[in-house]
Amino acid sequence: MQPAVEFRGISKHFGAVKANTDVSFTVAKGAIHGLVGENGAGKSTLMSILYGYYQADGGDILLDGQVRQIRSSQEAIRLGIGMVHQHFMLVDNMTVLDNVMLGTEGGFRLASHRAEAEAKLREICARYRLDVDPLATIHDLSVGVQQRVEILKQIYRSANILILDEPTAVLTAQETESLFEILKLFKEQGKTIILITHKLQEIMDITDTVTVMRAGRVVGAVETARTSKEELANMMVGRPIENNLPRAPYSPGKPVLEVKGLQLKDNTGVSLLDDIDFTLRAGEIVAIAGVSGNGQSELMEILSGMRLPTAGSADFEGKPLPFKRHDPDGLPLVFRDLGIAHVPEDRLRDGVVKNFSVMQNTFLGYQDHIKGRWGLFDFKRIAERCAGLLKEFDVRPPNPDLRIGLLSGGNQQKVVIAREVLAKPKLMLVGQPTRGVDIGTIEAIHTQLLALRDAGVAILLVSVELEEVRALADRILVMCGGRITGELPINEFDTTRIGLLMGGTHKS
Amino acid sequence: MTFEDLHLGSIVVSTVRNAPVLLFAAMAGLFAERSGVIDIGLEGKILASAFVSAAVAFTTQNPWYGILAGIAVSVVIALLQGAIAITQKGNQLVAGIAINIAMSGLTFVVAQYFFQQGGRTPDLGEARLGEVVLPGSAAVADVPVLGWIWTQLLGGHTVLVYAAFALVPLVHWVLYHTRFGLRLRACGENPHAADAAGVSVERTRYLAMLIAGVLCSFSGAYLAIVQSGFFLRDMSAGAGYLALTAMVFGNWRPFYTFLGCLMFGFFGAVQIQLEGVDLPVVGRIPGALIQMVPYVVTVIVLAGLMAKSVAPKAIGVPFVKSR
Amino acid sequence: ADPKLGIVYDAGGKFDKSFNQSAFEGASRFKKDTGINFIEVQASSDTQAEQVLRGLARKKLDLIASIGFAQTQAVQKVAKEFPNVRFVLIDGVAQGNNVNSVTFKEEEGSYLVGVAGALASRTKKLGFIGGIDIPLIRTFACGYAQGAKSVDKKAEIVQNMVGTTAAAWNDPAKGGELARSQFERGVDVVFAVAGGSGMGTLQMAKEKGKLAIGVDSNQNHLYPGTMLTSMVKRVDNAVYDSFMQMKNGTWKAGVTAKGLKEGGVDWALDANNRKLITPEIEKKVLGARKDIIDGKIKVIDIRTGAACPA
Amino acid sequence: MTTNDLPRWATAVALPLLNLLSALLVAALVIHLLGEDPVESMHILINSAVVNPEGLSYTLFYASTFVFTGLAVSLAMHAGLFNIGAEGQMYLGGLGITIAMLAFDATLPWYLLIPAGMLGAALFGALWAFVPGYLQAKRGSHIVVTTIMFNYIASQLMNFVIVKFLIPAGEQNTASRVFSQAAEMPRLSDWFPVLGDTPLNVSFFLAIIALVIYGVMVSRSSWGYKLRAVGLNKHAAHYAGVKISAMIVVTMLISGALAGLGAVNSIMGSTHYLSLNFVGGAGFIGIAIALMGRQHPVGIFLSAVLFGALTQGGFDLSLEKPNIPPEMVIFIQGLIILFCGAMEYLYAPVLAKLLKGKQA
Ligand SMILES: Nc1ncnc2c1ncn2[C@@H]1O[C@H](COP(=O)(O)OP(=O)(O)OP(=O)(O)O)[C@@H](O)[C@H]1O
Ligand SMILES: Nc1ncnc2c1ncn2[C@@H]1O[C@H](COP(=O)(O)OP(=O)(O)OP(=O)(O)O)[C@@H](O)[C@H]1O
Ligand SMILES: [Mg+2]
Ligand SMILES: [Mg+2]
Repeated sequence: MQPAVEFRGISKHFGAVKANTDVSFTVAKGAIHGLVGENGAGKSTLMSILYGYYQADGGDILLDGQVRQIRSSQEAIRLGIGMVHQHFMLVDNMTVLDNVMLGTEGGFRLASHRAEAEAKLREICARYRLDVDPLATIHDLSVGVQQRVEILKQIYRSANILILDEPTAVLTAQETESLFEILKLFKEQGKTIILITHKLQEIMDITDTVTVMRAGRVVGAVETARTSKEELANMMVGRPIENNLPRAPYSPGKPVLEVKGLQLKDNTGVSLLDDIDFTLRAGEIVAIAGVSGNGQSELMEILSGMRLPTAGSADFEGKPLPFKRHDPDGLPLVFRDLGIAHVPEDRLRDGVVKNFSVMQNTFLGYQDHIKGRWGLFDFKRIAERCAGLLKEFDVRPPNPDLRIGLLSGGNQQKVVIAREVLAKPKLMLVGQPTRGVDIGTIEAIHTQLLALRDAGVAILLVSVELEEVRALADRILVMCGGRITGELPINEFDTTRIGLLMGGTHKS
Repeated sequence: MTFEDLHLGSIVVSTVRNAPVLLFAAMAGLFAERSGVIDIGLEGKILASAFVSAAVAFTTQNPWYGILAGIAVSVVIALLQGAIAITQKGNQLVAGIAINIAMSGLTFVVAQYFFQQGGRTPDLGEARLGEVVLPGSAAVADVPVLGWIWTQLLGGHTVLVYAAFALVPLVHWVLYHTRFGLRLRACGENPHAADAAGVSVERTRYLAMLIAGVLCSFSGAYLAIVQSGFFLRDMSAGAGYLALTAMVFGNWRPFYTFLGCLMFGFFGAVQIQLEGVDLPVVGRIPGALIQMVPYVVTVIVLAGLMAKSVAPKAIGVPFVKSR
Repeated sequence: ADPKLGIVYDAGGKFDKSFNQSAFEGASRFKKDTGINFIEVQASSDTQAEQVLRGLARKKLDLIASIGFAQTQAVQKVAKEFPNVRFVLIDGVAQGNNVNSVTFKEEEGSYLVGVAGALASRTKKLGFIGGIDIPLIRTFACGYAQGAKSVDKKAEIVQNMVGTTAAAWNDPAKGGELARSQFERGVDVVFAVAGGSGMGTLQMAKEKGKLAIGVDSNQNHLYPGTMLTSMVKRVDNAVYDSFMQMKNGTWKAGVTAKGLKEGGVDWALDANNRKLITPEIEKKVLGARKDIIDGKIKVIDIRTGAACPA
Repeated sequence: MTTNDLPRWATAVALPLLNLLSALLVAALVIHLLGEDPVESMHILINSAVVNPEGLSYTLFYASTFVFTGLAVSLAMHAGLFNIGAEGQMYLGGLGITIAMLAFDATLPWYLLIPAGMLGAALFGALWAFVPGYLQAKRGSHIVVTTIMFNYIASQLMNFVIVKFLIPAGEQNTASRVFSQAAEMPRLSDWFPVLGDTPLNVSFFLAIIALVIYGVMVSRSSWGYKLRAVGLNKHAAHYAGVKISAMIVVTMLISGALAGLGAVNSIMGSTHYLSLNFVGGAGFIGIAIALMGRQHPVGIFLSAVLFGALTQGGFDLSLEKPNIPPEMVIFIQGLIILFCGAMEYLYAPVLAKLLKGKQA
């Protein structure tokens, strides 16, 4: 049978960077094909070429055996290619329906086609068991639902080849599962799927074949059934990945953070956090598990001073955290000076200033600590410190003057973590530290966090990845609906039980 | 003169008559900015079209040729702005300001060169647009209230006034109920999403600029051919900036923008009537201070009522394809 | 030898439809009559005024005409530096024994058109539209009001200013709009002292069939039939005379205030408004004119600090 | 448009020069159409703006004001605030000077009087920027709109104040009285007679000092770092502990003070009195300068000098060439902003191709 897609010797460079070098492989019709590789390996670039964003410097793309010139996304769409981007391509202030219709409106007057489109959309939702309200506005929807809208768009356009670039990075286990159900339905209909992910378990679970890329080249193409996670990881990184990182025995010290009756209501009076109580000790990692959107983000924001609670308090080293009355403006600095470091969940929004250089981002939040003579920045010292940091945390490329926006997500994350670690905090708040990060980097980040713990720092970790929770936590708190629904030590780790707690089954 | 002498009717009519200059320009700005292109160059386009339409109307003695020529020039400028913003990916604010400054100088230079009247065109005389007399005006003219409504409020304007008011629902319809409007809004909010959905961001934005050029030209034509009957240097006198203000004030939505324009017109008219009037309590306010009224009111309304205006998210950012 | 002459306009420029333009016309007439050329420059700011005056003085000009009160300080300063160059300052008073300051009694001319306006008005509501609210413009307004009230004590003056920036002199749309608003409030004669903005006023009067009064130069020809008259302020004559005196060697420094008597201001009666000026109006205006010249009527000049009596 | 492929000298020198030349070329074309000799005209322009020492001195005099308004706009821009109100702020700054002078110029010696005037200018400029800043910070009122409104209000207020209170009795000129000699900024021509009798004064050095302080504060101080963080990413700035509201208000205060200080050069350095509309568009030119100078101190300085040169050279041009009205200069200004500011990369592809061709 003809392969659905064939890449023949694709090359692409950006300036001096060779993003793709002589990439060739085929994707069989009706298959789910995995694409894996480190951050910056060239996966997204290759897919962008397939979707018409970039033109390859050399090589051909064949669809159903025919060489095709794909010069724009419009042409790709016409050829039946659909792409779900890692950063959602949705217009925030429009409804689901309008987003789906955009580009395939059907005619000049929307009114005459809207009803039709809505009916079709509802029919699709029913058929694929996608629970989405066509008339909801995007910014009111959770990421998981937004993801579904992206899928809906592709089904609506009856794409035959579906590219998914790290679709599961922001999804919970359940959401991932339901996404995979849909993909399987797709496959049954004979559609072809290319799936990029950093989670090898997902590759094992769902793909038929998998291609591994490294530094712009294809380094392996195998049938999933004939390989293993370890082998894939080895191919990707060029060395085996350690699953069980060494850690000191659990011996928590004195309490660092005591949260007492913390509450948060939004300005319409809806309760976001309710009666949160817990204690965090020196030298332990407490992980908060839960479906995202259940109050974890808000909790982290409050504890880092970015947001004010409506009631309750938190003691840091025995003294209450100085929450202000009305306005959290400036409060994060006060908390940071107390010794609370924070790796924010949304690194691009909160954690870095994209248009600052890497170097300037290495002291975001600590800008008042690096004054030299005259109270001005001592750039020589900063540069030295930065060079050391880039080396120690293996940031690639180790160029301090690059705009950080040009770094891959994983490397941006390394910079943020390095910055917060080097501040020598007493308490570290870490939100989703490895979202969208490749396995090699995950290993590095986990190693850093464990070293911090072993050095006696208290760490509060929020993660939707149970794998990550299992790998790092000493104790697990589960949150649901703004409440803590359960607590268990790591040796009682039990996916089913945690899943139940995450679903709201109360403390047992 | 006393407070009771304020002529409400006259204020309303004056508001209606003054609105088109701002209205056309504000609607033009709306198209440009909802597509993601900042249009601070409204002023320059108004001025250029005012000059060209007056010059051509005078030369041909036909206002319609004037209007057509005004459209052509305004469109050329808008497309130049588009080329800078969309193709060149240059700074849109700079482009707009440059156009305003260049047009302020060029219109004078050219007008002076051709007409030798100090940057003024000769009087248009008969080459102005006539006022529409509604049927039956003569019959109802003397009926109280109704006569006023029929002959002064509704009738007695040029077609451009009706066009300006009809434009508001039309723009609303285009923006929210057509394919083009949907794409336009998407390009202004998240061009990457539009692009990924197969919409050509460039084409949409160029089209928006084209429409902006056409609409803006009416503002200039109204100023020159209807209101004044000639072109005079810098005669736009800040109308472009006020239109922009009305648009920001109206949160980039047609109807609220319309209200913003009317607000300027209304308080402008009130201010005219207040000058030299003995007000209760405060007495007679000096003219210069009375002139502040529309501006002070705008600030108060902005601060008090309509806090937080939300611009289209992608406004002013050149669209560069990448994921 | 022929004298070397220069003229410096202020920010309004020589086409301001107001005193700069009038000065330009006077100088041009002089050139036509004598064949003697003159240098002309526009100074857009007070700093530039000083710069250009000094520049011209260095070129050893014999006489420099500075138009507009904004050049007062500059003239005073540069005149001191160049005692051999002579200056004539229009609309302002500068010290120096090589300076001739020419001011106008705008209030007197305005008084006359006020009389004419009040007589021609049926509603006895008169309009005044000024460019910017400054003493010079207020002087026009006050003289106008005094004249109108002298005809009818109950005559009402509705007064509006176009704006507060330089744009106020170039906003005919606003000038027209103000006139329209005044007409709607019952005004039927309007006096426009607003440069280019006044063009909108005169035109609106024509459109609405109301009467308008022009200013500075004789504007009667613009809209015959609705132009009641014009308050002419003979800046052109002042410049012309000054140049001529220079040529004839009769130029003298000093301060001249040119009123009706000196031919500095007047009302305009010509073929264009002949029909509108009834014999009664003509008689009354000429009577008032004579009384002012004879000193029987004293028109108050508010610039002296006096309050406007009308 | 990528400039990655171009060497630094090309983007920093060659491109701006090409753009400047293009703007002048278009201007030359128009001058030719007006029936004047473009080459001669350009010669006059350049000669009178930079070659002739007196002209250069005027150029730098105008530039001194433009530096201040340019800095005012630039600083606010770093915080993501588009301050269109420099015009009004400078106008009010003039009032600040005037009040200080009317109060003290008979009693204080020059070394106290000049700082007093500067203080007044900064204070009043800051005051006028405070309300828009405060409304933006606390109420989210769009600063573009409020500053435009405040320009109008400033001109009305100043019209009122000057006419009502400041014109000396019996005077025609819409200006305050002339201040005492003690209030005059020392002129550079006192030390360098070659500059001729020009108003270039120590404000020029103040402008340079302001540029240096601005450059150091913005790029080397933690305050400047926070300022830019607010402008680039408010969320990250909040995360970094910046008090955003306070930052906005303070930035606008400083911005307004800088604009206000622009009045020092115009009033205490040249006219020595406050007159109606003395700002004459310097605030708006400040916007163009900030944009063209990329908010970089060197860029601001060069743009300010360029605009100063155009003001001065254009003035002489219209003086010598009767067919070229002063408005021509305004047109050329617009062209330069268009080519150098908005279409900066117009020639980048061509240049890149040329350079590549050479290498290959
Ligand atoms: N627009 C661009 N301009 C310049 N270089 C680019 C661009 N896009 C990608 N690159 C380069 O190409 C390389 C491959 O990037 P790509 O996005 O394809 O990696 P990836 O495999 O998708 O990484 P990740 O797993 O982080 O998503 C990167 O290292 C980067 O340096
Ligand atoms: N304009 C650009 N110039 C140079 N490199 C770029 C550019 N845009 C993206 N890149 C490169 O593309 C790669 C991927 O960038 P992208 O922004 O997609 O991050 P990402 O790896 O997908 O992030 P995440 O961690 O969320 O997966 C990075 O290696 C980055 O260096
Ligand atoms: Mg990628
Ligand atoms: Mg990625």
